[in-house]
Amino acid sequence: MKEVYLDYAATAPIDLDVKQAVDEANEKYFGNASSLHTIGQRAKGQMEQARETIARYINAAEANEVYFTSGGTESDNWAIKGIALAQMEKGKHIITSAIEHHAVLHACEFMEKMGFEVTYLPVARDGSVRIADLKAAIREDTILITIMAANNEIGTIQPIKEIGEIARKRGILFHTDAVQALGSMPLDVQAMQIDLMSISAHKVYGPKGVGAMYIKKGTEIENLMHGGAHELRRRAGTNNVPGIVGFGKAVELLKQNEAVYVAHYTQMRDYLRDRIENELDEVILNGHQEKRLPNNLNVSFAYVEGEALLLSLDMEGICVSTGSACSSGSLKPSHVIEALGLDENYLHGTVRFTVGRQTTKEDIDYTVDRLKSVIARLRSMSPLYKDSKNS
Amino acid sequence: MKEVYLDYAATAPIDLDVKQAVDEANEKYFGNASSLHTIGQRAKGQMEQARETIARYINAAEANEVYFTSGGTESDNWAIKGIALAQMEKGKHIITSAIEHHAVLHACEFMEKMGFEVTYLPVARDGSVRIADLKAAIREDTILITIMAANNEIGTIQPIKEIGEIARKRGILFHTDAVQALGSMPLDVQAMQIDLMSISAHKVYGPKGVGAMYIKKGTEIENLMHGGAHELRRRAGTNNVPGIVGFGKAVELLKQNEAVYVAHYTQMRDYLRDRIENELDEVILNGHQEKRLPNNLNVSFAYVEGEALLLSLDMEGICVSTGSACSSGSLKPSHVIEALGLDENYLHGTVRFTVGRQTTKEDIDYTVDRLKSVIARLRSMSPLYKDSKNS
Amino acid sequence: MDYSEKVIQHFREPHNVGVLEEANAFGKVGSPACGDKTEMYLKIEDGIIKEAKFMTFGCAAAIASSSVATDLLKGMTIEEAKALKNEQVIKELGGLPEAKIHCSVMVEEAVRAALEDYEARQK
Amino acid sequence: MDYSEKVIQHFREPHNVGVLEEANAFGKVGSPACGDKTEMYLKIEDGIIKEAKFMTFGCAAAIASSSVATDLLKGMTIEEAKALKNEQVIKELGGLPEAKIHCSVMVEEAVRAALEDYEARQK
Ligand SMILES: Cc1ncc(COP(=O)(O)O)c(C=O)c1O
Ligand SMILES: Cc1ncc(COP(=O)(O)O)c(C=O)c1O
Repeated sequence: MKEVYLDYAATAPIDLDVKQAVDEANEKYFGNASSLHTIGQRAKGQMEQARETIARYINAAEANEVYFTSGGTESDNWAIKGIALAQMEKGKHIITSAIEHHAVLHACEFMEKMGFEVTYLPVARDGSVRIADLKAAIREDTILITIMAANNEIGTIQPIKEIGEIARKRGILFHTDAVQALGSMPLDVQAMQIDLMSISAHKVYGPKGVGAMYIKKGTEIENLMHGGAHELRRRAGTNNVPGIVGFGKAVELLKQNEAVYVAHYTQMRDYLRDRIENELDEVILNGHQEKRLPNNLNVSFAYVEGEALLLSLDMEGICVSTGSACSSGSLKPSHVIEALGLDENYLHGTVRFTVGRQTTKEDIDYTVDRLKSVIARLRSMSPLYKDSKNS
Repeated sequence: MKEVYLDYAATAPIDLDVKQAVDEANEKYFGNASSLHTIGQRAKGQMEQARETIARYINAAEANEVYFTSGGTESDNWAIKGIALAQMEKGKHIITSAIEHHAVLHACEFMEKMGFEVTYLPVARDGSVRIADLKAAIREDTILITIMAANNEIGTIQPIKEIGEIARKRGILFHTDAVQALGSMPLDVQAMQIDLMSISAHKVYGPKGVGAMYIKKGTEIENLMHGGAHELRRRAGTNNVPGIVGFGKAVELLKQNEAVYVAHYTQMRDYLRDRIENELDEVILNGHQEKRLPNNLNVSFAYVEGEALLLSLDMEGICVSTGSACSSGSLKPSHVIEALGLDENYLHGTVRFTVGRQTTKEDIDYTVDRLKSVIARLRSMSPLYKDSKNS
Repeated sequence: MDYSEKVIQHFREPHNVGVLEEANAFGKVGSPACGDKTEMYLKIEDGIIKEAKFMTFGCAAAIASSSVATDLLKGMTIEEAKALKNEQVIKELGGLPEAKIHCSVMVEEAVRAALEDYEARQK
Repeated sequence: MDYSEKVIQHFREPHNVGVLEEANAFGKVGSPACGDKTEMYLKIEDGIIKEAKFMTFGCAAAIASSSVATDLLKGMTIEEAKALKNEQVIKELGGLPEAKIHCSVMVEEAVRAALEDYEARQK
């Protein structure tokens, strides 16, 4: 059966050049980067090159501002817990948004249990954080603002440059979860006045199990991983050098080809959007329609349930996600969809399509064709649809 | 130049069969194991097979008692912080040993900052924890005993079965750091009455950046990684499925060939030990001479400094470590060596040789030959050696 | 989702979908806000369920449960139908994931609502 | 270790190793317990250092620093030798890692101890 993967935001397959770099590292640079001998130092050299590549790509002032982690979740946890614990003398208030990834939200909730206070900013119907809300939420004891660069479900890009400016002016640290943004929009930690930024390799066709955090020089932060003296004593654990090398390669590819990738994502996504808008009725496009990730299309289909839709598409070989890929398995709409204030008939029928480098126009055509019959079938058994037609 | 790697305890190169399994997973099982669609569920299936393999190997009662992490350091941090936070109503006292890995020690020190009390048990000259010391240290408010299965520097195996029995009897949770023990000695979490156990793939010829923790069913533990609902809601973060599959394969190889591996390690290690003992004078073998890891030889050479020795051997293509591979770069003897109470002339001249699957008799012969001239050269410029000969 | 083959089959090709115009028993449970809603249509003659149909908005488990329940209902006496429990639906489906048990409960409730409707009409 | 080529060279083949029997200035610093110890032997004639040798127990940086320092000392006046600072040794070595600066300090101190020994002998 034909297989169409439209869930690139959940995870992307490893790029072949990246895979080759990982393979080479496994063979030639298998040493422990903390070892003083040649085999260790060779591994370290490769790791430092990857650090340099990533630092330049995000315009860090120094390579040593990039710390490798095991992924976006670890980076988010580290940023929030590490800053909270290191800065608690100054205050115990954190500002975030209602539509952050669970890695941010649940880390914030954990800090609430530890005696911190957290403000969860609401969002506009298009998913944007309002600057006025942010300004109003800032208090004397606010130590951290953590707002994602772009949302993983609905694709909305937040005004992080403005947020960074406000935070810096008020002497508050600013963390942004850029896990979904990386590779799809420009990220410049200096211009955007970002103090901490989370990224993850597997979302940019790199290996799984590797991420990084940018930490502006001079930022005091408690460790999340205590142990050996790795990563300038800030993140313990034997370095995953092959993974790190792969992450470096993935970012190098972004540096070289990002415009091409983004143009392709946009073209595919827009084609999918246009066909859905033209050929299906009673659909809503979620998220901001201009300030959004180029690869993301989030659609609510009235009168049908998302998981049924997902499984029906899956039976046709089409892989998408509903709600959040990370919190699926629960019946409730995701916290992101809930925050948008959708009409109840649309609330549970949300599907996220995310296109990628391998997506073709044929994939989209196939998807829309099947989507139409799947929606028709599910609506034909939906009492909500029937009632809407009768009234 | 000839290269002889004798630092397998720092990290091992990935096994070729493991690499193939990882490659296959990258190709066929790249999906996000949390995704509901077929590509996600396929990845999940592979992950669950790996979990099953590992669970059986350590004799867990259920596969779901094995949780995947990013490595030994994360597992250790999780065990200590997670248990401390979840069990603090019962008490705030933790018992560990003076020669644990830094991942355990520094996590314990962090918990001290958070208001917990930690007892660091001393060790005998052979590196063993004394059961009497442990018993004497147990208090009403002791909630956790964390003692490593085998030491990474000196190879000494701890009496974990006895410790597990004592802990269970007293209603105290028992965590063991088995990162070095895995693949070199039998581990049976039920027979040893272990509640939590840390392991790491890269020490057993698996991929880097993957580890696991065994958590006995019903054990209350706070999360270290908050976020998505992965790993039964206990460890957030997109699963590193290819890495996990590789870990599973590495453990499968252990299951099949462990006896062969161990016999080879022992033979190589004993041959190295015998030649050093016979052909070099003023050397001390550290650690317990019977209850020790089969692949580890830790030697102190009088009158010479370990780093100079390491670099000199490295110039001959021989890779070893001094002190702890993870804390190298500092001049002080490692905390492990310090805890042994060595004579000062030996204190700084410690080298750890760890043999592996690729080690040959020729490697050992080459190593001993070079070692002899390196030691002679360094001693010839050492004022300590001169004084010892003059007195 | 860890759905059984049977659930997938019934989800893929559910039996008895639709509005039963000649129904003399009708029950509905759930709401769009909850994320699932079922309507149950029964035609009862001489104390026997002759025909059963459903309309369901919900996940695969909800649809499959409705399909299986309507199959089971056909030919049952009112007393038997009253005694229909969600466990029987689950068994017939070859099991349901923990998180989906409530879908079978919804269907059980819809059947009960339809039978109550029938009894109310008889008075 | 991020050692410079020069450090590695001097470590591999250090200059001026050994005990200088005819030394008239001797200094020693460090101890086995500290992990490094240096002995400095100088032969001074007419206020000029004619010969310099060392014995060092320590890491590569300590040995290389000793080697370079003894090279530098040869031909120096006592005043020049007194003014010899570890920074000069580091510069000559093409740099030292942060954590290894203290090794060059130890060598500076050993030189100073030797010069003090020389002056004490002159009294
Ligand atoms: C916005 C966002 N933040 C954080 C994460 C977590 O990253 P990872 O799965 O690499 O831990 C994800 C992806 O799952 C994400 O989309
Ligand atoms: C005994 C022991 N515990 C923990 C660790 C940490 O494991 P990892 O490097 O995989 O984080 C190591 C290895 O470095 C070890 O030898």
